[in-house]
Formats: sequence, structure tokens, C-alpha cells
Amino acid sequence: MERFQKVAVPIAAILIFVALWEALVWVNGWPDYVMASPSDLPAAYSRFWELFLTGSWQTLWRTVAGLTLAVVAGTGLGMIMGFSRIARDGLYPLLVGFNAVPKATLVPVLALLFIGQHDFNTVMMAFLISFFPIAVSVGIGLSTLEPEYRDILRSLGASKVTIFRKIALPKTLPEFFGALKVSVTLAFIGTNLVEIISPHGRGLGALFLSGQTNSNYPLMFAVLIALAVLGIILYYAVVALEKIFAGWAERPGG
Amino acid sequence: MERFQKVAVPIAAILIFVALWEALVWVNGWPDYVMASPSDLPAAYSRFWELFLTGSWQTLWRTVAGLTLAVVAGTGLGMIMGFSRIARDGLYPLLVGFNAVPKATLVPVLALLFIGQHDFNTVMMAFLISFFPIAVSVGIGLSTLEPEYRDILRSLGASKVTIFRKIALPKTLPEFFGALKVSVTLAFIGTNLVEIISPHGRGLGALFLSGQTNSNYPLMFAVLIALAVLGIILYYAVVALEKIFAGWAERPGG
Amino acid sequence: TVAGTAHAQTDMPFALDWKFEGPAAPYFLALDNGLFADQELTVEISEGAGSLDAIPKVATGAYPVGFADINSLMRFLDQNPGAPVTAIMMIYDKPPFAVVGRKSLGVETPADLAGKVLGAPPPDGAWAQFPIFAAENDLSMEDITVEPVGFPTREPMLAEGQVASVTGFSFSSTLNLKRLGVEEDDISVLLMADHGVELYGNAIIVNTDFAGENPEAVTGFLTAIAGGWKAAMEDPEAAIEALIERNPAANAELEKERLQMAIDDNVYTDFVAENGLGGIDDDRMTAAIEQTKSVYEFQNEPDASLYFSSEYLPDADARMLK
Amino acid sequence: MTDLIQIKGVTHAYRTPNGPLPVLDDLNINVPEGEFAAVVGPSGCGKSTLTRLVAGLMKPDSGEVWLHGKRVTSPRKTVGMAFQNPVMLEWRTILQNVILPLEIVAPSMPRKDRVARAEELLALVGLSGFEDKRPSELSGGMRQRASLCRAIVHKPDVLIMDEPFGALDAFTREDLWQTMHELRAKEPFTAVLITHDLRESVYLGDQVFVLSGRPATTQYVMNVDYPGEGLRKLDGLYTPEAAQMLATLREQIQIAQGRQPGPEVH
Amino acid sequence: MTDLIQIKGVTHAYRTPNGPLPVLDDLNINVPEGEFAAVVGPSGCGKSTLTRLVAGLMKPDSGEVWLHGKRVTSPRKTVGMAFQNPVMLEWRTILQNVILPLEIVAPSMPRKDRVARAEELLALVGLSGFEDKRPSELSGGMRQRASLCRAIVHKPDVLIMDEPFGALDAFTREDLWQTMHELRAKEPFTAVLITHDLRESVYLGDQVFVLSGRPATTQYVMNVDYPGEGLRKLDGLYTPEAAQMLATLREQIQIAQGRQPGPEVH
Ligand SMILES: Nc1ncnc2c1ncn2[C@@H]1O[C@H](COP(=O)(O)OP(=O)(O)OP(=O)(O)O)[C@@H](O)[C@H]1O
Ligand SMILES: Nc1ncnc2c1ncn2[C@@H]1O[C@H](COP(=O)(O)OP(=O)(O)OP(=O)(O)O)[C@@H](O)[C@H]1O
Ligand SMILES: [Mg+2]
Ligand SMILES: [Mg+2]
Repeated sequence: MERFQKVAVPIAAILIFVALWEALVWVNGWPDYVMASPSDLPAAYSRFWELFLTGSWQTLWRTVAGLTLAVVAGTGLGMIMGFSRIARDGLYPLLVGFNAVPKATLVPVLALLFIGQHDFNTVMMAFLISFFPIAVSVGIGLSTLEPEYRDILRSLGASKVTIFRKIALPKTLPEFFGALKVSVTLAFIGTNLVEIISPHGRGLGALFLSGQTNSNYPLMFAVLIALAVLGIILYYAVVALEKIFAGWAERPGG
Repeated sequence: MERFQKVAVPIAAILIFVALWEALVWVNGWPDYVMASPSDLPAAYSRFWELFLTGSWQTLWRTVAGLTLAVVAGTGLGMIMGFSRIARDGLYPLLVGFNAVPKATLVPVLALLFIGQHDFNTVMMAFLISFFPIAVSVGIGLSTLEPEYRDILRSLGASKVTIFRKIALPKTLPEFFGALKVSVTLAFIGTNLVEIISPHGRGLGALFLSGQTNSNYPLMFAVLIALAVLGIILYYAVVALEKIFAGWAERPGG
Repeated sequence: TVAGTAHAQTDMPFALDWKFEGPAAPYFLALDNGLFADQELTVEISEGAGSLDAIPKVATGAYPVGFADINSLMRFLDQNPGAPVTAIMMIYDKPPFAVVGRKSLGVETPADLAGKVLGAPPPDGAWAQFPIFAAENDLSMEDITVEPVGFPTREPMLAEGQVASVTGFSFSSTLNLKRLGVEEDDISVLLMADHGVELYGNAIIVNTDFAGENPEAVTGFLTAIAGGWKAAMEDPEAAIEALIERNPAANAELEKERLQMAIDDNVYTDFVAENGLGGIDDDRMTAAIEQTKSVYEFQNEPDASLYFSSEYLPDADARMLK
Repeated sequence: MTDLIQIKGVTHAYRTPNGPLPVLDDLNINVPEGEFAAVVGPSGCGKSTLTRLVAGLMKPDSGEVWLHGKRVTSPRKTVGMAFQNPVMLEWRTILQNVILPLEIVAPSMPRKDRVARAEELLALVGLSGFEDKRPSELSGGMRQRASLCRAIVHKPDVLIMDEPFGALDAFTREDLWQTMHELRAKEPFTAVLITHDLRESVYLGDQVFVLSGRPATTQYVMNVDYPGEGLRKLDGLYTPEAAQMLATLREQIQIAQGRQPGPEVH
Repeated sequence: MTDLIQIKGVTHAYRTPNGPLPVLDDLNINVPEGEFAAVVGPSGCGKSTLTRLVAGLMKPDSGEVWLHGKRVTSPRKTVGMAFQNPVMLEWRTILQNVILPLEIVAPSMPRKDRVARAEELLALVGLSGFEDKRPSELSGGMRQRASLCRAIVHKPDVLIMDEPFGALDAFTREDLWQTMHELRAKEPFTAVLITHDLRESVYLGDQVFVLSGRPATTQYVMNVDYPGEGLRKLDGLYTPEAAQMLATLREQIQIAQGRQPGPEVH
């Protein structure tokens, strides 16, 4: 029963969303070039399905690679900021400043620095755009860790790294996964930004561009939906990881 | 002494960063169009300072407006998702899907739907891009709230909203502010995206564009730095709020 | 307009395809010189983010008039049959589509492209027409190494010699290269229109529903546009001044050069000198559609009359630029 | 008159991954208005579970809980609860923590009155001067005392206390016992007190309920006939009558823990 | 032989927003190797603070703490600590919680041995069958017992316990007292036990230290001469000698709380 609900509710939500979208377009009588409706999309998918498959795969692996980097670097940075007040005071403004810079404007800089290294550029941008939430959440998790928890291991003379691994990390895992869910979506945006702004003919971004040059609006919307679906798939991968590693945190009721 | 450190450390960090940047450009001998160096920027600022001031103000107020909306809507959504499992299961995939769609591609759609409503479009985009981290953090804060805390008020027959206001909100305030720090930077990106992709001649984004059309690379970098500075200013505003509302959470030591 | 007041002002917001650069100056000059007001039109000019941004703005009716590439318009109308938009006045009689190369890298004629690296942004308008250019010049695509680049990196890569040539708009790429320090003598501009490509370029487009209801206003608008270009050719300085007022960070020298290039290469062609600004030659249009078929697969049978209508053009003498 | 608190045949089991864990089994407890029920039983038998059921925080699998002649299905505003683990809201000072229930139950009460009420109670438990401290600046026993103030600040009809004096030394504890009696005389309430201190159960309880080991059922009920007149005095605990009651309870608890009742040594 | 635990003139104050709060004042405690020091004192006097200083979790403002002839400046691996608030890691089962110190102190110990050791201890405190439960599924007393297992699982030289039996009923508590004595006989350790139960301090302590009220100083030291031979027996607590010791301690605590020593009634 609960199993059933877990699958049925998201699907129902998505169906309702699609129905609302179709209705909105229909009621307003919007032409494709304002907003394509869901019923326009199957044609686009069936016509270009091969491109969608290869494009999705290319977008996906770069995103996952960038995200993995972001997890590693974000966790490292978060640890530094969580454990050291000075690092926190010094790094935070820099990171915030860096993050307030629209990444779209950095794509050309990156592209010029690493000319032709498309894979590298794309992964790099996915990484750059998505590590911040992870660093923030790990940093906050550490700096607000209840001393009672920390003391359990401190009293054994455990090193900071051990305390992090055994206490802080598991204790902040729910927040970490929350941040990861945000980062997943950001990493996608990073990958696509490169594919669209510094196009190299690969990934779903390229498909979007070709829809654009040909004024094929249903194709463009189809790409956006494909991106959303990829995002949802990655999200459920994160949820699966969360169930394994942080299932304890879910409170019953409510 | 501690006061001093709080001010000195971030400034030192920024100075070090600027010095490293200058050195990097200098050592590699990069031309302006690959990467401008900090020493190129003062000229740009002194020449266009008036534009920088008005542009900054325009960008700033739209960002803050969007961010305020994001806080309100994000908190509301987070509450719904935190309190109701069904809402969580149903809304999360939709939100993730929505967030995985690069906002750059939505700008034209928004611009077509609300033609000429530049302020509205800009604020809207800042909002759309920045509410997600807040919703996630509030939702997680609620759904992982230790039952011990909740029971204190539940035993008095308090409503869910009261429990949220008196317990869940203050208890999750550190994470909330963490999310807000992420959202601040995202909201900036949203504002700029509109200013750059659907130009309406206002804000720092417009200045960036005119730097681009003139191949005035130092001007472009100057705009980016101005954006970073604005981001840092907003960040410190958030920090000030955090000190007031969530100062208790900061743990000593470390 | 309210019935009975024949002389009421008509609002005609005008959607440009691009930012406020030199080639947009004539429209501002027309505005400042009161040419629109003379026609009882209230015009506000908005910048855009490409033809694909401007076309839907006009198709939805939010902007009655706009400025966009007619080749993009053809595709738009093919994909969205019945959309109420069409071109009514050709401005770039010769499209600015070009291959820009560097002589020092061995690119001077189309034949030189073989065996060299060509930088091309996939969504670039000029790149979209490159196959026509290649076919007309007997170039085999297999002999050319195409490097996909982004717009912002296109000219820097050429300046650094990473590619030997790029596709782009003549006035954009050339001037960007100069700004990056490439000697003018070193730049070779291969305008596709000079090498067998018959396509047309940017035109004034109109929402046909609006035009049907306000034919005089539309004609008046076109009259003012022609007047603007005429005035700009006579006094480029004044035109640039009008532009700088709207884009204060712009570099006046550069924009003047850009405007001049547009006038010389794209607007004031022999055909325009003879027939005035704005009309098209039906045979050339047919040829252009034929050429387009080689780079774009039409969903519906192309029909030139859908893409361009000359019924709103003012008399030829109102369109003479000199 | 029916009893104010009625626990009628309550049975409850926790659902755990390896099957249900029965905790309460056909438990019956009745407390007349104004009386004090002390509940003792072995560790882990289900006492805290019982308090949660009475407070309406959980619903029993079967059986019913009635307060004031109404069936309990959800928490009531007129109940005060001191939890076994005295969780304080870290972001509030001690005073603000104590005031919390008033904010919910009596939102219209002027702030001054709230503060006065909280300060009075804090003084009663020996925490004057700590009003503005954060919970993390208090010792375990001090936190427990503050938590007790929070439970009674809104003058509840029904007070449920889960080992409220567990972290206190003998003297502080005895002081608070007396304070409880004084409070009862001034602001009458009906109470359920969970404790593991038999002397506490005899001194404070009008009835003492001994629960059996898990699953807990009412194994033994003792009506306390406290020696002496009027407000109970501590000395009463050292009378032979009290000694006899304590001995009986010890024996019952030993049975509850599934042992042979040992020799009476205390 | 010098004493294994030496607390030499330790003074400490907490920095609070309204000035320093002196908590310990020139405190001196010495515990010879293998002995058991029981510490009693009024609530909030500074006992938990003392345990943190001995464990090296905090540094005293002045004075020194020595363990094993070495000055304590940071925590030691050979110390076991049972905190007053028995926090368990919620994401681990009870067994995993108990094993935790072994993961730090004896990383090379095979998993099987760790589990065996933890299971043995859990059985000792009556928690067999709860190994795979989450902490939230345990009652307060059960958590406290698990926390005790965690403190001793790695066979520490020095064991510091802050009210380890506070949440337990009398019988469970007495069982654990005996368990402690048996453990000491098998795996000798030196211990500091904070408690508020005077009988506990006499039954378990070789010395009982009575701390004064805040700021705490060593007010009284009692050498326990427990009645009977060999392993201490519970019966010993009911001998006149024990009664005498308890009476003295009660008196001292009353002084510590700043009252006149009352009539001896227990
Ligand atoms: N982190 C802290 N900051 C400020 N003051 C503190 C802090 N921790 C404890 N105190 C104060 O120090 C005093 C002693 O606290 P401590 O926890 O050592 O007492 P205790 O003897 O263990 O009491 P109890 O028996 O109630 O547990 C108390 O008055 C408390 O208010
Ligand atoms: N949330 C829960 N999920 C599963 N089992 C639980 C839960 N809470 C308590 N239990 C189990 O129920 C039993 C009774 O717990 P309860 O807390 O009511 O005991 P108690 O009588 O209060 O014990 P103590 O005196 O130690 O506090 C225990 O065996 C415990 O393991
Ligand atoms: Mg309990
Ligand atoms: Mg203590």
C-alpha cells in the first residue's frame, strides 16, 4: 500500500501537471511559438528519438561527472569551513561572490582558456555551478553540530576527520542530500549552459539549438522536457542513495 | 580582537584572491579577451561609474524583490512538503524537473508571455531560480525535526502552523539561512539572465552586453566583479539577519 | 484607432533583432528626426536577442513591427503555418553572411578554405547557409575541418590562429577582429552574397493582422524607415549620436564603422541604388528558396508570397537613398 | 463522580521491523479529580508510552483513554507534560522556554504577567538568576527543573510527569516534592507521575500503580494512607507505616521484574 | 606510587554574557590506580564540568589534571566516558553505537570480536535482543544502559561516569552496581563516578568526595570502609556502619547546599 503510494503519487502529480499545461495552452489558444503543448511533443520525440537518446546520454554523463566532482570538492570545502572559523570567514565571501557571477558569462572565458576541450569545459562548468550548495550544507552541518554528539568521539581522542566521518557526516546526511538535490539540478543547468552557449554539437543542448535555428518550437520544448526527465531520474538516484544512507532521519507521521 | 578578525579575514582573503588573479593573468600573458586582470578594472569603473551605480541599483532591487518572493513561496512550499508525505512525494519530482530545465531557455518564453513587463519578468525569474533551495531546506528541516521537539508543543494541542512557527522554523533557521545564502547567489543569476538574454537596457546585465558588443573586455569583467560585490553585500545582509535570528546555533570552538 | 479621428496617433512598438549597435542607428535617427511622428506614429524601439526572438514577438502581435532575417522567417512560417507575420521591406539586400578569414593564415578566396579549419557556431545564421556557399564554390565539405565554437569565442579563436576562418556576419566579425588587434589588411571577408549565394537578408516584418487593419500606418512606418536610412547615409555622425544616447557605453567610432560597413556591403547595393530600398526581385527570391532547400527540409511546399509582401511599400521615390 | 483520568483496558504495541513489540497489555488506571497517581515499574516496561497515550500524543491499539469525561483522541490544551528527556528549545532563554506553553494556551495574556508567572516558578525550583541563560548553560539537573516549570506554567488541570526528578540529588529532590504538595494545595490539579523512586511514589502519590514487566499491565495498586495530618511531611516517610508500604512496593517490583521477592532489607 | 588520577587545585569559570560564572574553585581529588572515586554534590555545582576536565574535553582556567603521570591537555584514547545525557547516534543500531569506540581505539580488531564484546556487555545490562534496534526505539533507561556499555566497551583504564544510573529503577540499578563490581574484578579500571544517590556512592566508591555548592570545592572526603569481605554485597548497605556513613554524607550535602544539617532521619 505504502509502496503503491510512493509510485502512484509522483506519477499522478506529473499527469496532473501535464494536463494543466495542455489545458493552459488550449484555453489561451497559444501558438507553438509562445508555448508548445504536451500533445505536440510525441511527434518530436518519435521523429528524433535517436538524437534524444545519444544527446541524453552525453548530457547525463557530463552532468554526473561534474556532480561527482562537486560532491568531492564541496564536501572538502565544507569540512574546511565547518571546522575552521577563519576559513569560514575568509572563504564564504569569495564563494558567494563567485556564485553571484552568472555562469553564462563564464562559459566563454572557460571556453577560451581550454579551447576545444569540450568535455572538460562541460564537466567543469557542471562542477563549478553545483558545488556551492554542498559546501554550504556540509559547512553548516559541521559548525552547528551539537557538542553532545561531537564529545562522544572527542572524548576518545578521535581526530577531526574521524569525527567528521563517524558523526558529522552521518548526522548531516539529510541536509547533505537536500543540498545534493539542489546541486543535481544546478549541474544540469551547467552542462546545458555550455552546450548552448559554447556549442560543440553534443548533448541535449545541441538538439535545443537545432530546434531553435529551425524555429521548431515543439522540438525545443521536447528538449526541455527531456532535460526535466533526466533531472528527475538523477533525483531518484539521489533519493535511492538517501534511502540507503540516511533512511533513519525520516520521521514518521505528517 | 575577535571583531577585528571578523573584518580582517574576509578582506585579506579578497586581497589574496585579487593578487592571485593578477599574477595568473600576468604569468600566462593572457590578452584582455581571454581574461582581463584586476589592474584593468579601475579604468572601466572610473569611466562608467554612473552607469555602474544606476545599473547596480536596478539589478539589486529586482534581485531583492525576487528573493523576497522566493523566501515566502519557498517557505510555504517547504512547509507543505515537510508536513505532508503525499505533497512531498508528488511535488518533489515536479520541482526537480522544473529546476533541471536551464532557466536561460525559459527567459524567452517568459518574455513572450509578459511582453514588455520587464520588471515583472526580471523579478519573476529571480524568484523562479531561487526558491528551490529554500523549499528543500525548509521541507527537510520539518521532515527531520526530532519528535522530542515537536512533542513539546503537540502535547499542548498546538496547530501545525504554530509548531512550525515556534519550533520548526527557529530550529531549522541555520539551515534556512544556509539555503538563503545559496538562493541569494541564484537570484542574482536570475536577474542577470533576463538582463542579458532578454535585454531591456537596465541593470548591470545591460552594461555587460554593451561591453560585449564593444568587445570591451575589461568592462565585461568589471561588471562581473560588480555583480560579485553585490552578491557579497547581499550575503552580509543575510549574515546580519542570521546573527540576529539564529545566533544561538553557532557552536564555539573549531 | 478610435473611429472618426483619422489623425489619431498609432502605437507601433518596433522589435529589433539585436542589440543597439551601429546598424540600428538609422531607426533612432528616424525617431529623433521626427520621421515617425510625421506619419502620426508613436514608436518605441526595443532591443532583441536574435531574429528568433524578434519573429515570435511580432507573430504574437505584441509588437506590430520588427526587424528579422528573412531566412529565419521562412523556417518559422514553415514550422508554424498560418502565423500572422510576413516581411514587407527588405533592408539587407545583400545578407551579411560571410566567411571571415585571415590572409596570414592562407585564407583569401573560397578555394583556400579546403584543408583548413573553419570555426562555426552551430546556431550561427551564416553557418546555416555555408553549405550553399560551399556548393556554389565547388568546395567539398569533407575537405574542411569544421570546429564548433561559441559566439563569444569565435573571433578570439581566429585572432589566436586556432582557426583559419570563421563564419559570421561581416560587420560583426570583422570589427571584433579589429578590436582584438588583427590588422585590417590581414582580414579577408568573403561575403557569401558575392560568391553565388542568392539569399536575402534582414527585412522589416509585420504582424499581418495589424497590417490588415492599419495599412496606412504600416506604409507610413516604412516611409519613415527609408527616411531614416537616407538620413543616416547622409550624416552617419548624427545617426551614431542618436544611438549613443540609447547605449551610453557604446564606442562611437566602432559603431560608426559598423554602420558604414552595413550601408556599403548590405544596404546600398546596385539594386537598391536603382530601385530604392525595400523591394525584392521575384526571380532572386525563387532562387533563394531553391538554395534554401539544400540546407533546410521544408515541411510544407514553400511559397514566396507567404514570406514577402510588397503591398505596403511606399512609392519608389520615397525609398530612394540618394 | 467518575474519575478524571480513566485508562480503560489499553493495549499497545510498537511496530518494529521484526514484528510488533507489545508494550502495554490491558492496562487500567483511574485517577479521581485532584488526586495524584504514581506509576512505578521496571525500566523499559512501557511507562513513557503510557504518558504519551494519556497526553493524546499517540493512540492506543485498543482500549480507551478518557480525560474529564471525554475520550482522548488528540492532545488537550489543559494538559501539562514534563518529558523524561527534558528537551529545551536551544534558541530560547530559560525564561522564554518556560513561557512557551502560555504563548499557545493563553495568547492574550499580557507579557508582563507571563514573565511574572515564569519567574515565580523558576524561583520555586531554585533557578532564580538563570532566567536569561541559554539551555546549554545549565546543568542536567537545572534543565530538568526548568522543564518542570514549563509543564506547570499554564496551570494545567492534568499534569503528566515522566521521571521529573531523575537527575536531582536527594535534597533538591525532596525540596521539590514539598513544592509539589504546596502547588497542589494552591492550584489543584490531577497528576500522573512516573518514577523509579519508591519513596517518591509514596510521598507524592495518593495511589501507587505498579506495572509489570513488558508488556506492562496493572500488577498492583496501593492506596497510600500517608502517616500524619494535613500537608504531607517528609518525616512521614520514616514511620513504620511508610516502611511497610515501601516494603510492599519493593516486593511487587521484584515480582514485576520476574524475580523471586528477596528478603526485605530496607 | 603516585595516584593515577590527580586533580590539582583546579579552578574554572564559564564565560557568560553577564560575566564569568565560577564553577570550580581550587578542587583537589586524587584517585589511586584501580580505585573508585564517587563524587556527590548539589545540582548545578559543577560535577559535569569536572568530568569534562578530567576527560580532557576542556582545559581548566588554572590548576592541572594528571592521568597516569601525564598532564591532560587533550582527550585520551584510554578513557571511557558515560555522559549525563546519554546521546546515542540515531543512525546506528544499539550494537553499532556500542561498537563505536572500538572503531576508533582498536581499528584493527576483527568485526566478529567487536560484535562479541558488545553483545556480551549488552547482555550484562539486560539489553539482549535489542542489539538491532534504533536508539529511538529504546526507553530512557535502556538508552542509559546502552550508553554505559559504550563507555566501557574498549576496556578503558579510566572510566568517567556522569550519573550513569539516574534513569533506572531501584532494582535495575542495584543489579548494575553489582555488575560494576564484577567488571572491576575482571578488568581493573580506575573510575570517577558522579552520582546523586548516596547509597550508590557508598556501595561503589572507595572514596566519596562531597563537593560544595557552586563554585564547587572539595568539601569533604570519606574513605569508605565497606562492611564485609571480598566483593561488596548489597546487604552491606543495611549495616549500621553503612548507615553511619550515609548519615555523615547527608549531613555534608546539607552543608554543601548551605542549610543547617537537619535531624538524621534515614
Ligand atoms: N556551557 C556552559 N556555559 C555556561 N555555563 C555553564 C555551561 N555549562 C554549565 N554551566 C553552568 O555551570 C554550573 C555547573 O554545571 P554542571 O553541569 O557542571 O553542574 P552539575 O554539578 O553537573 O549539575 P547536575 O547535577 O544538575 O548535573 C551550572 O550552574 C551551569 O549553569
Ligand atoms: N518509538 C518506538 N518504537 C519502537 N519501540 C519503542 C519505541 N519507544 C519505546 N519502545 C519500546 O517500548 C518499550 C517501552 O518503552 P518506554 O519508553 O515506554 O519504557 P519506560 O517504561 O518509560 O522505561 P524507562 O523507565 O527506561 O524510561 C521499550 O522496550 C522500548 O524498546
Ligand atoms: Mg521512560
Ligand atoms: Mg551534571
